[in-house]
Amino acid sequence: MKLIIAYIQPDKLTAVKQALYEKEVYKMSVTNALGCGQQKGYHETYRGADVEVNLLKKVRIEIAVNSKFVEPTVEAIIKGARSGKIGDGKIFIQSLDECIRIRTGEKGEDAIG
Amino acid sequence: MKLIIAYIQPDKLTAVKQALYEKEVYKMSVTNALGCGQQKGYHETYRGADVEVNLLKKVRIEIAVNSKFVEPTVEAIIKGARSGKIGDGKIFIQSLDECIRIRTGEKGEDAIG
Amino acid sequence: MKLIIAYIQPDKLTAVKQALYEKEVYKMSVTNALGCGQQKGYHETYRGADVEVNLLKKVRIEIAVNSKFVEPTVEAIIKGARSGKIGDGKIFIQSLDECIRIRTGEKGEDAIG
Amino acid sequence: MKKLLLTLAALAAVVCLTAPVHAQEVTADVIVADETGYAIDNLFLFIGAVLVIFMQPGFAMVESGFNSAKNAVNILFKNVMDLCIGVLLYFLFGYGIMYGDAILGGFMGWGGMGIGGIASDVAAGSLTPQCDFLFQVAFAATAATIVSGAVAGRLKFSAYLIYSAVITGLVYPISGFWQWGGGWLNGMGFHDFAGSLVVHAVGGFAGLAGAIVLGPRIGKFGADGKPKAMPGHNLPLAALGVFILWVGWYGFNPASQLAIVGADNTNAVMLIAVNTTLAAAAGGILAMLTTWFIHKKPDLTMALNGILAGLVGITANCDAVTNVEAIIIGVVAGVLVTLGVKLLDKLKIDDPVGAFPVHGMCGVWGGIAAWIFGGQPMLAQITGSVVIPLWSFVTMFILFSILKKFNALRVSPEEEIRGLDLGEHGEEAYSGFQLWTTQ
Amino acid sequence: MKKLLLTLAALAAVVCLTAPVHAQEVTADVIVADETGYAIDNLFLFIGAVLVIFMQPGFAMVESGFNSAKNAVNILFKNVMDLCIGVLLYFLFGYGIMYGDAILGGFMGWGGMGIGGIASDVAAGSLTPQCDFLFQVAFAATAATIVSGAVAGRLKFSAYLIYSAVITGLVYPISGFWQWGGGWLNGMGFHDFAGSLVVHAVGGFAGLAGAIVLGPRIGKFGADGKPKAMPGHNLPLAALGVFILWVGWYGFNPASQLAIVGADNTNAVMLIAVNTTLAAAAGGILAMLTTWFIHKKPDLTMALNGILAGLVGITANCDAVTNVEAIIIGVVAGVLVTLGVKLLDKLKIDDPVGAFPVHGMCGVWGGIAAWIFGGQPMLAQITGSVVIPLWSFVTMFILFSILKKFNALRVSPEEEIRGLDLGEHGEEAYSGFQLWTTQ
Amino acid sequence: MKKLLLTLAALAAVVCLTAPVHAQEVTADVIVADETGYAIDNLFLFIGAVLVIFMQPGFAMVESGFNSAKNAVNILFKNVMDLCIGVLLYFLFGYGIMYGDAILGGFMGWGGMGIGGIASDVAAGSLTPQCDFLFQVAFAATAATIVSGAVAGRLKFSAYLIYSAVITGLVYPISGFWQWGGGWLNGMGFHDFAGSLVVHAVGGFAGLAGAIVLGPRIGKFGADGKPKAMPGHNLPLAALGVFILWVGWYGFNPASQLAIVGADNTNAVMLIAVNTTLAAAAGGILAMLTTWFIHKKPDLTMALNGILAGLVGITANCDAVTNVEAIIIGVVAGVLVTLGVKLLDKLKIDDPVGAFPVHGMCGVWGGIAAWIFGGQPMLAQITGSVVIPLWSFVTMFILFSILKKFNALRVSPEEEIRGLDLGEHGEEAYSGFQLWTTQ
Ligand SMILES: Nc1ncnc2c1ncn2[C@@H]1O[C@H](COP(=O)(O)OP(=O)(O)O)[C@@H](O)[C@H]1O
Ligand SMILES: Nc1ncnc2c1ncn2[C@@H]1O[C@H](COP(=O)(O)OP(=O)(O)O)[C@@H](O)[C@H]1O
Ligand SMILES: Nc1ncnc2c1ncn2[C@@H]1O[C@H](COP(=O)(O)OP(=O)(O)O)[C@@H](O)[C@H]1O
Repeated sequence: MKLIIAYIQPDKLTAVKQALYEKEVYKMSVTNALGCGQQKGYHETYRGADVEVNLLKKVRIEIAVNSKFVEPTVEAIIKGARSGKIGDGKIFIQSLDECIRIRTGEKGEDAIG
Repeated sequence: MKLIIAYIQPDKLTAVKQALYEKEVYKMSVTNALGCGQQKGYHETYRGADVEVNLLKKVRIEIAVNSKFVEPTVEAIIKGARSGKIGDGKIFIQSLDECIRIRTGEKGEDAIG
Repeated sequence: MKLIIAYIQPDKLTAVKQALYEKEVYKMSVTNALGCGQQKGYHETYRGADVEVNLLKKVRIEIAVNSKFVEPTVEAIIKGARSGKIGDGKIFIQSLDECIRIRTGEKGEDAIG
Repeated sequence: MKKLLLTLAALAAVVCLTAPVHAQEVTADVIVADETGYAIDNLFLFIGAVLVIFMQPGFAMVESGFNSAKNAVNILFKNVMDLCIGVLLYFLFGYGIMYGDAILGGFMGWGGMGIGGIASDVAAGSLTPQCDFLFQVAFAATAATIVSGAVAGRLKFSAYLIYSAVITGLVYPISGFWQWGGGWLNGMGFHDFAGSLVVHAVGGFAGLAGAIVLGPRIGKFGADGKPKAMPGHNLPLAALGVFILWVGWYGFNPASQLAIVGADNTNAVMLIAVNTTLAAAAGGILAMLTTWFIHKKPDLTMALNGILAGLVGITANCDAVTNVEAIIIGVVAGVLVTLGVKLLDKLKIDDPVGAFPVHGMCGVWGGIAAWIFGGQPMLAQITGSVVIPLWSFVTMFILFSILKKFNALRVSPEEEIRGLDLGEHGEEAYSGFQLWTTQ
Repeated sequence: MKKLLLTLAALAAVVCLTAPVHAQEVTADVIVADETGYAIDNLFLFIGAVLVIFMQPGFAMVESGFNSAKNAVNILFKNVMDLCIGVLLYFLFGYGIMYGDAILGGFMGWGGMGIGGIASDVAAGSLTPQCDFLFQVAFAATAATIVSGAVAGRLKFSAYLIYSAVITGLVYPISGFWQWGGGWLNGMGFHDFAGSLVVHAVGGFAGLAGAIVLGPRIGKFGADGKPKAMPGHNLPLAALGVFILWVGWYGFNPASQLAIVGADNTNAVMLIAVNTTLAAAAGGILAMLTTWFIHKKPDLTMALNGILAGLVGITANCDAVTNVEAIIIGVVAGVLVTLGVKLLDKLKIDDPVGAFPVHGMCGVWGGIAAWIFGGQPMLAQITGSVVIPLWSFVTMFILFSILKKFNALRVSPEEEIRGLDLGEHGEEAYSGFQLWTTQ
Repeated sequence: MKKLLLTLAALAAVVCLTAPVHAQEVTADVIVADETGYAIDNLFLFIGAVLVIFMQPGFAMVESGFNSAKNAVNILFKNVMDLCIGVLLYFLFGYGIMYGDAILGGFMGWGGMGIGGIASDVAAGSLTPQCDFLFQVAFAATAATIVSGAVAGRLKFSAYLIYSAVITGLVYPISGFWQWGGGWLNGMGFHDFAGSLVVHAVGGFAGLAGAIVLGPRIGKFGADGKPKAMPGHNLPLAALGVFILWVGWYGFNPASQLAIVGADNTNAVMLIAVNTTLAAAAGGILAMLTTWFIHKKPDLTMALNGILAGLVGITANCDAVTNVEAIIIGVVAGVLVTLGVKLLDKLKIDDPVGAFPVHGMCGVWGGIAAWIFGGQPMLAQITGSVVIPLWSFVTMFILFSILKKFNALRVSPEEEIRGLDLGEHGEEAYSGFQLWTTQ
């Protein structure tokens, strides 16, 4: 089992969800995040003074999947999130030791989906 | 050492905290999250138009524990969070390579508690 | 590759970012979190009634790094975040199996920076 | 577009068949005696009415600001609807009951439905019935809206609609008749200038009844019985609300002189306005100091309550006291409200916005102060300050108990925890904002 | 400091060279006929003007509250600027067009730039030109500001500035001249007391034109054509806005009597005020009930729209109907607005705040109701209720289409998704708050 | 309940022992000369006072909206308290100093504590002392509340209470006496119609003194000395505040005519109202354009400041200029305020809401404009426009420096970073909302 973490542009979330659904990945958790990456941030002015925004708004998606789903999940995320511009984001994959469904107590691969 | 991630219903947080305290797990970190799972979401209307809410409000708990605490922690979470209804949530367990207490520089099992 | 998670005091974020920049760690993701730890929380009053605040505001930083960067990153975080007072926070280190840059599809160590 | 016009036509047809149940004619063939004075005094009351109606958003902002975000839509909606329902019910029944001729042995009045039953001359100090109604309905809506704060976070929306109809259509007008309609309290010599009792205590004690029958919100009192704070979600809104109420009070009190033409009236109006200002200021300062002293930190929400307390306290007697006495009345009200909040916590009664300490307790204080400082007859003041609150408390206790009996009073615990906004209205107050779903 | 003073001096120099293009003299050497009545009536209109200007924040709060947080700065800014631009443009051209002597065969009026062109006597019922201007400019700004809600979330800021200038400087004054300036509609006997048509329908239909030319916001209609809800981000603000509008309407309608001295005027003003109140209340209740019935849950935003609908509906006829008829007019308006919102959804027109159902449809309803209940001539009422909306719709459709042609109308899809606040102003409405960036 | 009554009784007892320090009698046995005119003029001033008091929430909303969420409770509380304290201190000392007989060689006045010292006739244009006080205290509170914005985010709450007492009880009344109390500036022929200098510049320069003595907020200026933006947390509130201030200004300026009866007065009031409107609009537009030009994006907060700048600029001279001149004055003010904000950034003075550019600089501009356009004597205008700001700046600089000396001025850096709301009040403005704790 793997835990996939993806940081994407906020406005791509709908597209990513759509792409995941097509690959039959229905479960995920989403949080707001601020990201600092190659996309250097930008300068704004507020009342004539400078605002340096270098933490940009991103969305963090966390998906636990069975091993055979890793490939399609990653593909789906890329498909939904890629625009080719800096700031598209990253995907991180970690191994997951155990997964438990609170409602039933099921464990492991059965619990994930 | 393990890192336990749990997604639970927001209104169960107090009960989960209570159950963890009873098992002498005092440390945790909590974030807001939106979840998409078996609980399919619901439809609302706003001014007569449809709102499809399929990202539901969840709470994400992250707890780093020593190996011997994994069992009790999971039990406590289940005890506090289970209602038997769809949407109760999931627990994910990952291995944790290292833990450092910033204040003292302590490392490993000593730093966790 | 490693995934470093750090919980720090919110007002230390700027200092930590600064310290990381000095070590040439430019990429990171930040979320708001509530933390429960040794710092026991505090009591406030609102309209004469008690408010027990035991989930304190923290900032969660997530940084994916190549193995040789683990040491400097941890040092930088400690340098920026340590005040010596309870509540300074924790650093957790996990192994990271894979990292993918969405924009280019690059993988592994190349994708991280 | 066609469909729209069809709908329009259909509706118009239905409407035309509905015969007016009650017709008013604005006859102007009276000989003009003092048209100028008439214009001024009616204008004055009109301005007063507008200011009192402006108090409605004041209450709405205070009450929603002092409660949690998950119930904000519900409270706002209740505040909007008690005004709408209040206007119609007071038009249909309330006004006739409050200002009609005595019936049922002087228990209440009756002057017919609508506004037509009462006539007016053209002279300074004389009000057109329409203007009089406008001013009075604004007061009725004030009494009604006080309660929504005390029962916030758990009362069903439909129960509140029923409550609103009963208080503005029946309960408020009846005790109002006793005093302002020329009933027995007025006969006794009871003096309640602008309604510390008639308006505020009626609302405050109705709120107390509601809070008691409902019981506290889940989580308000710990397992050990200790009160837990459930902080308001938007204090800027609450502060705005209090400022608006302060401003609106310049309609509430000064315009209750009912005329400004004539040096006596002019002078009285201005004295009243200044006394109102002084009491508000004193109430705010004292509530701040009292809380600061007890809890070591100055608490904005208590200071805001203190201002309102001062305003309620001066309402019954603002025409009869000196400036310095007004300050003293405000000082007492500011202390009183702070102690009142603590008292309710002791008694395990959950009144989320302090509606009872502010409007109930300080309303009574206003009536008593009219005796102490205002030189009004002791017996009458005490009678009025006991009977009116009692009337409101008892009738509302019965109403809420009946609703409880039929399980129509309180939302389910699940809904309460999730918030009434989603449960009752399927709507969030702050869509898109990230709220801590639990703390 | 020195630099500052230099700048100041430089500016002053520039300014002094600019000769006043149009001078007003407030001559007071007229023989005082009825100074008291003059004072009262002007005071009355002044108060009315202030209340109508107070409607501006009402609109701003409703419109920003009913839209998403990412566009809040943009909507607020538009609301602020349509007032500022409206004041100047109406001063320069609008007032002269609307209240000058007929030119172009009665198509419009012209009385010169600024206020100077129109004189006044000192007598009850006579207004100083300055006071008259103040009252009229407040109305012009109201018509203008209605549109910002309908085009929210996608219209460019600069396009809105152009629109504001055109409507307050040209379009509104021309149709205003037809009716209130003594033009042909007035000659026909068309009765629009305070502007259901002249003000609200002009705004509402201009909004409709804007919404149609712009097309819906991204995401408003699903791939299947089903309307999707895009919930407002701050309903407390929206509710506050509606309360403020209700209060402001006491300037809009009663002060449109234009005088309060004289028993007839006094009585009329008060009848108008009560009718306004009753219609608002009835509109709110009916919109709530209708939505409750259709969607099984009472919806705050529709109830708020219902209140506004009742207010708009009564505006044309509030002087000519009885209290009970006012209630009926409100009832119809409350139902109408609910159906109107659904109608737009059916027609795939995206009007985020319901500006067209409220101001457009109920504006027309107000004109028709003046015939049905107010006993005004049918032909004139129907003509006015068709021609004025048409005038506004067509001219504004053309304006928006031209802007579209030049690609100056709508922001880019990227900017729309990210929000106009960052795109157009580089500013966030709620800096520091965590917003769900997507839902 | 028993406990409550006991408390009540005890308090009442205490209160009864407190003899009124100062008694007022509202004697009405003067022969009624012109009761109608008396009523109208007092009503007019009363309305003016209510509108000016309504400016308080305007300031509170602007200032809290323009600052960060973590300090919102603190700013609101300061705004609430400067009104409460201002009312009492101005009652006790300020009014007597400002409108009493000259003492100390004309340095200040003294008419006794409270309101009693000044009598009135019953006639048009004559005000009851109570009404006069109400109007004046509203102005005093305005001067006081301006400062809270300039010192936001770092000034201790207790220091602010002290400041409030000193300015409303002493500093403002003294310079006020020089001009409006009949002192030497008035004698010189200095013309400051409604208080560009007497009120706004006093507040603005006091704010400047505070900002200088306090030093900038942590993080306002980077290591390189470059100013960093610290964006306001709630621009809808700020916009609402500015709209409210605009509305309140219709009390501030027109009512400063002090009478409306008499054609001259009526005409003057209306001219003033229109001039006020035009200057506000022009200020808003110009500030928008200037910022747009300099920073390439239209900035809402600067446009809002521009409106206020126009309003402040026209305040001294609104009775003496034509409509077109009013526009020019607004235009200059709108540019001035934009440059002023940049100037402060250059000088490394941190004034979070632009209180000095708006009220200080444009206040001075108003005084100068009364010479340039209003035909007032140059020498007197320059003297007044220099002396009053200086008086306020110097006295307040001393006061803030003394507080600093005793370490009673500024909160600790830790508290500043965490926010004054938690540090000083243990209360959050937006409990339950998730705020980015750092950016
Ligand atoms: N090494 C990293 N550790 C943690 N988060 C990262 C890392 N690299 C990128 N991110 C996240 O991904 C987002 C996009 O990365 P960025 O470098 O801007 O885009 P791109 O990969 O297209 O060059 C960042 O804003 C940040 O949230
Ligand atoms: N595979 C997964 N990856 C990430 N988050 C998940 C996953 N499965 C469930 N979750 C989280 O757990 C929550 C509850 O899951 P759900 O399937 O609705 O409940 P249940 O497990 O009781 O059927 C989801 O809303 C989501 O936040
Ligand atoms: N075992 C843990 N699991 C998850 N989060 C933790 C753990 N220990 C600490 N934290 C996070 O770190 C923060 C600081 O920890 P705390 O114990 O208060 O400080 P210190 O390490 O200085 O004693 C906590 O508020 C919490 O967010």
